[in-house]
Amino acid sequence: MRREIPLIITGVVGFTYIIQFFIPHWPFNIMEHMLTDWMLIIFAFAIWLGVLNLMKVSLDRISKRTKDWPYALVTILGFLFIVIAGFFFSGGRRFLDPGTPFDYIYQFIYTPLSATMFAMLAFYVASASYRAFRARTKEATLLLLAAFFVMLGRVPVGDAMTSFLPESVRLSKFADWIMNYPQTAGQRAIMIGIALGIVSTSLRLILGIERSHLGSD
Amino acid sequence: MNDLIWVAIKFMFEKLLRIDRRIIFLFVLIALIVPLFLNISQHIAISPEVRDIYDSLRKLQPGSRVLLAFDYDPPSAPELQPMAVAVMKYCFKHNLKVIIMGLWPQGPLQANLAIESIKRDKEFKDNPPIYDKDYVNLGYMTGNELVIQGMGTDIQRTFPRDYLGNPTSSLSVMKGITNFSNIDFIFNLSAGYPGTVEWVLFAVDRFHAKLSAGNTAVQAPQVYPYVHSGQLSGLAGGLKGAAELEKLLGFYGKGTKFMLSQSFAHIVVIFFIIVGNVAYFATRGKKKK
Amino acid sequence: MYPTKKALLETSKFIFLLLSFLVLMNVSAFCAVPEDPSYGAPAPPTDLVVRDVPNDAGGAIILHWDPSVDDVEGNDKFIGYEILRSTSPDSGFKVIGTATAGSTELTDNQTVDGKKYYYIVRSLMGSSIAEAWPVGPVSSSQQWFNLGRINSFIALLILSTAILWYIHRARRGDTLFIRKIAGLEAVDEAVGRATEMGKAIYYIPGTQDMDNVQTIAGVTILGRVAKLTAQYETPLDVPVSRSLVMITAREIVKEAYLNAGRPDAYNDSMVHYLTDDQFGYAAAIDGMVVREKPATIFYMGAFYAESLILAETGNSVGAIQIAGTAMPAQLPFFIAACDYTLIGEELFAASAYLSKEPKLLGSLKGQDFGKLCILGIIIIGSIIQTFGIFDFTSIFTVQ
Amino acid sequence: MEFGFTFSNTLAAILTIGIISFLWRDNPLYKLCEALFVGVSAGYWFVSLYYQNLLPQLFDKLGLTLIITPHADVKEGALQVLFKQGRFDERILYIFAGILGIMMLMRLFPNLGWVSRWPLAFIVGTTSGLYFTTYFQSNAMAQLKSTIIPLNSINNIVIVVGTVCGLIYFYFSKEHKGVLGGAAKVGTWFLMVTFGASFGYTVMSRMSLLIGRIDFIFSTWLGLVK
Repeated sequence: MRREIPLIITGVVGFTYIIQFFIPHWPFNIMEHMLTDWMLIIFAFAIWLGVLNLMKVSLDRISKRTKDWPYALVTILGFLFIVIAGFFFSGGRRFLDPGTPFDYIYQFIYTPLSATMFAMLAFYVASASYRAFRARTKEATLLLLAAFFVMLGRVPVGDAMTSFLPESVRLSKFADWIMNYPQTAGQRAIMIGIALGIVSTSLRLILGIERSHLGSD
Repeated sequence: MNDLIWVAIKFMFEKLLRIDRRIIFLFVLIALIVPLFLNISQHIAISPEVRDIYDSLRKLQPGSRVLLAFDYDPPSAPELQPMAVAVMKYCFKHNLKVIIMGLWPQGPLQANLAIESIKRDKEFKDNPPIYDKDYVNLGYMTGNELVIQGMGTDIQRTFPRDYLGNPTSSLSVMKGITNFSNIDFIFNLSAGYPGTVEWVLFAVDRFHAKLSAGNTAVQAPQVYPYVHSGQLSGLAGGLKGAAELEKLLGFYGKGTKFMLSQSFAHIVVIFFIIVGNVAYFATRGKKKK
Repeated sequence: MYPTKKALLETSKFIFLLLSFLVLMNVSAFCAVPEDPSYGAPAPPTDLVVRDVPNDAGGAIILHWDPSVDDVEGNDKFIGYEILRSTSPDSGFKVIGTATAGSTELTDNQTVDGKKYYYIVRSLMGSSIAEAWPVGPVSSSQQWFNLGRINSFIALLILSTAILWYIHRARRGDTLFIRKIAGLEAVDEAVGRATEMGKAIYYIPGTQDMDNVQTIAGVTILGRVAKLTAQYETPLDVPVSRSLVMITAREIVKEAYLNAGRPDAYNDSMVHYLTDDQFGYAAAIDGMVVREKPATIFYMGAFYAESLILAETGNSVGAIQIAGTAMPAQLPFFIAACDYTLIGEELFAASAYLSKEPKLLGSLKGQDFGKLCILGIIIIGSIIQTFGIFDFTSIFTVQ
Repeated sequence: MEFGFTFSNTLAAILTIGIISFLWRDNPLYKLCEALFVGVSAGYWFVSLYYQNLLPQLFDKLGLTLIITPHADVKEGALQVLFKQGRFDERILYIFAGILGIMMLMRLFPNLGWVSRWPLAFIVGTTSGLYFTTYFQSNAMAQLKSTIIPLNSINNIVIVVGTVCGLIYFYFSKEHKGVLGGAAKVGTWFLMVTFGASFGYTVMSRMSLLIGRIDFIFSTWLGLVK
């Protein structure tokens, strides 16, 4: 029973979605909406699990006084800080309005941290280019060449370097061509392949052929 | 003697290959900071995909309704914010009504930042955009692509209230708008999921809306097949796309300003790729010998 | 000073315009007869066609008209169209929507199924209007099948049948050939190396939730890796960014250790949650990698921008890295910074190849059948299009 | 957003520099920023998901919000409709979503853990059903359609040949030998050009992001660049 009921749920819900795609008639049209809302609700519950786990891991670190335990305390305090500000001092559901404490934390703590994390990628890109991008094989050489032309073609410098050529064959035009033709073709092969892969995985899940995600009894 | 030179070169390159990556980081940092203080004008070539956006915008009559979908958060703002500002300025200047919404919770906040900056702009000081006359902000809605699907049937039911809590039906900009068939143009600013792909799949493929998009450069390559198939009419990719839009629409801003740093950065990366490969082949060639 | 000839001409032209405008306003108020377009009332739109929106859940009627002759580019006075609706052909028309100049279509989705409606579309130019005759009656209804999607329906039916048939064959014991996948051959070797070095293996199942098929494929491959680590007694660490993934991954690792006969070696802390946030997650793993220097790192699943941070840091501590993702934007980094990379669909093929499970092998063969069909269609279709025999592409229109 | 050397901007700048300092090496400031980031981001999503998801989708629809506090913005939920007007409102079905959500939390009790498979199964079913059709339609059918083009120009031939050969690379049923091997080889070339182009675009994107942070430090915070 512990496995059968989940399999039935997956099958019924999956089929409902497929049916509504082809049959627009009531009641399938409203079921899709409702089931999607339900999924979002379950997701919202699931974050509790994650948060509780994070708290448990951090508290463990503190109680066992492992190396760097004070940082675990910072994590907990940071969490409590924004949660308390969000729930009790930011006007309830208008919590994202400009001027609330939640918005302040968002703008001056969360944003710089997350944006800088993202921006760090610029350094890693440069370093990866240097250390990992080698023309070892014909394929790698092609990857490098394409990257080279696109990178130069997408900044004004590329055109300045090829300014002796007629306008229509300058680097920026060549980069545009790579994007529009060979790149589009390769991208398309990937997209079609992925789409077929998704169809077959979904089919297996819905029919209960694939059940590894449910684990064992 | 010859061998000695080889050994020396090999030693040098091997040293170079094991170069501390912090030196690379430093080069990148310098390449980005220095140009901010320089003032060199660059010629920006216009790509056909960006011209498509411009052509679509130019065809719109005054009073047309433009939907701006803000599907990004602050980390992607450097690329997308300049596009948002340029398109909004064009709309306000040509009296196009702007409807703002977001599938990312932070999107409508970015829209507010863009409007704030437009209000500070000299060009709009005398004639600042007015809420509910020139634009409305419907805010964020959960549900990802299902929000788009809902809008295809009824926008006002999908967004019952605007960002400020006013009923959508009471807004003058929203008058007569039921679904995408009353929207003349959609411009989607996207940094991932949900974003341009979902807008294409739902708004264009299912409801035949007219859609252009501004994307982060990371996402742009995946979207090109849709431009080519005609599902998407126009695409601006990354900072270059932003600079092109600024040039075509006639509002120079951060997109153009940052292009110089961008150029320097690309040159640094290309330089490192070349050096890395030269060093790699030099040391490998020696090994073979 | 007296007026020049030109000024006189301009003034008289203005007065003439004003007069004719006033006259036309009066005339158009009584009957909407199209008049000289440059001066007065606009021409009405023509050939209004109204019908139920096909293939929908009802509640909507679509209107289509030919634009007014005044609706041309450059005519700034032409504002657009107003759409009026009534339940009677003679009276009670109310404006239900507007459309800007240049548009020829509007969907009225405020209808009650089965009720009869009449529509009028009128042009607006300056302050004058011109109406076309009412058209109707028409009513909306909901349909039992979306005929616009019959092509997808048939294609999906064929594809699904092929997949199921191959799965059936695989279960019956038929050998189904699958070519070697380079990245996968390296899995055993990578686990072996970690064992020799006495260091840990990290397994990163991506940053997306269990609703992502790539995550599911990633977690399937984790089962195989966990089986190997159980046999070799190599420490395994699986940091995850979603609670659901944590639950699933724990189940799978536990089962693998059980099957390998080492349930004692398993404990829940092998799979642990860090944070839902993409970069918070990347930063935390970064720290772990730098501090603990694992021997082998697997990245299997759906990744976004964090891919590069992870792969580069892993590379810098000299770990063997094997990646697999179907995220096109992240593939270049994995290809560049990892030792082996499963490209796109190879990730899905990998779980089949590793487990040799009939269901996975069968569906891979089914997908291959789909690819073969698509290849054939593209080649034949392109030839047909080249010689312009007929519009072959119309068969594949999506709605 | 503020301009200039204010407290808030200084705070943001310190956090920015703290993260960047990791480039030099792992250090206490970075660890502090990292730990803070993990906590704050978990909290950010926790609060956001409650207000933007749980509250409007579940509590408002059922009417639980009104039971706890009277709220002007919230209309009657399904419970009020049921008990006050005695009418069945389909939103009452959302109670199942709540139950599934709570079942998810049963994971916290080891011997009730199996209960959480129900909501998990629900989520897997929903996404499988949704993806099964949408992906096929838009990424297989629509792309197939736009690849069927007359072979009357170099560009069109590039598109068709590239797509066909790329697909052959992803064909797993035959060893890549002979003509098939040749085509698969050409396919990998196209894929590599695609990845190279992707890489170029990504470099562009990442650099732009860093420019954004540097601009924050030098223009917004320090006011050195106009």
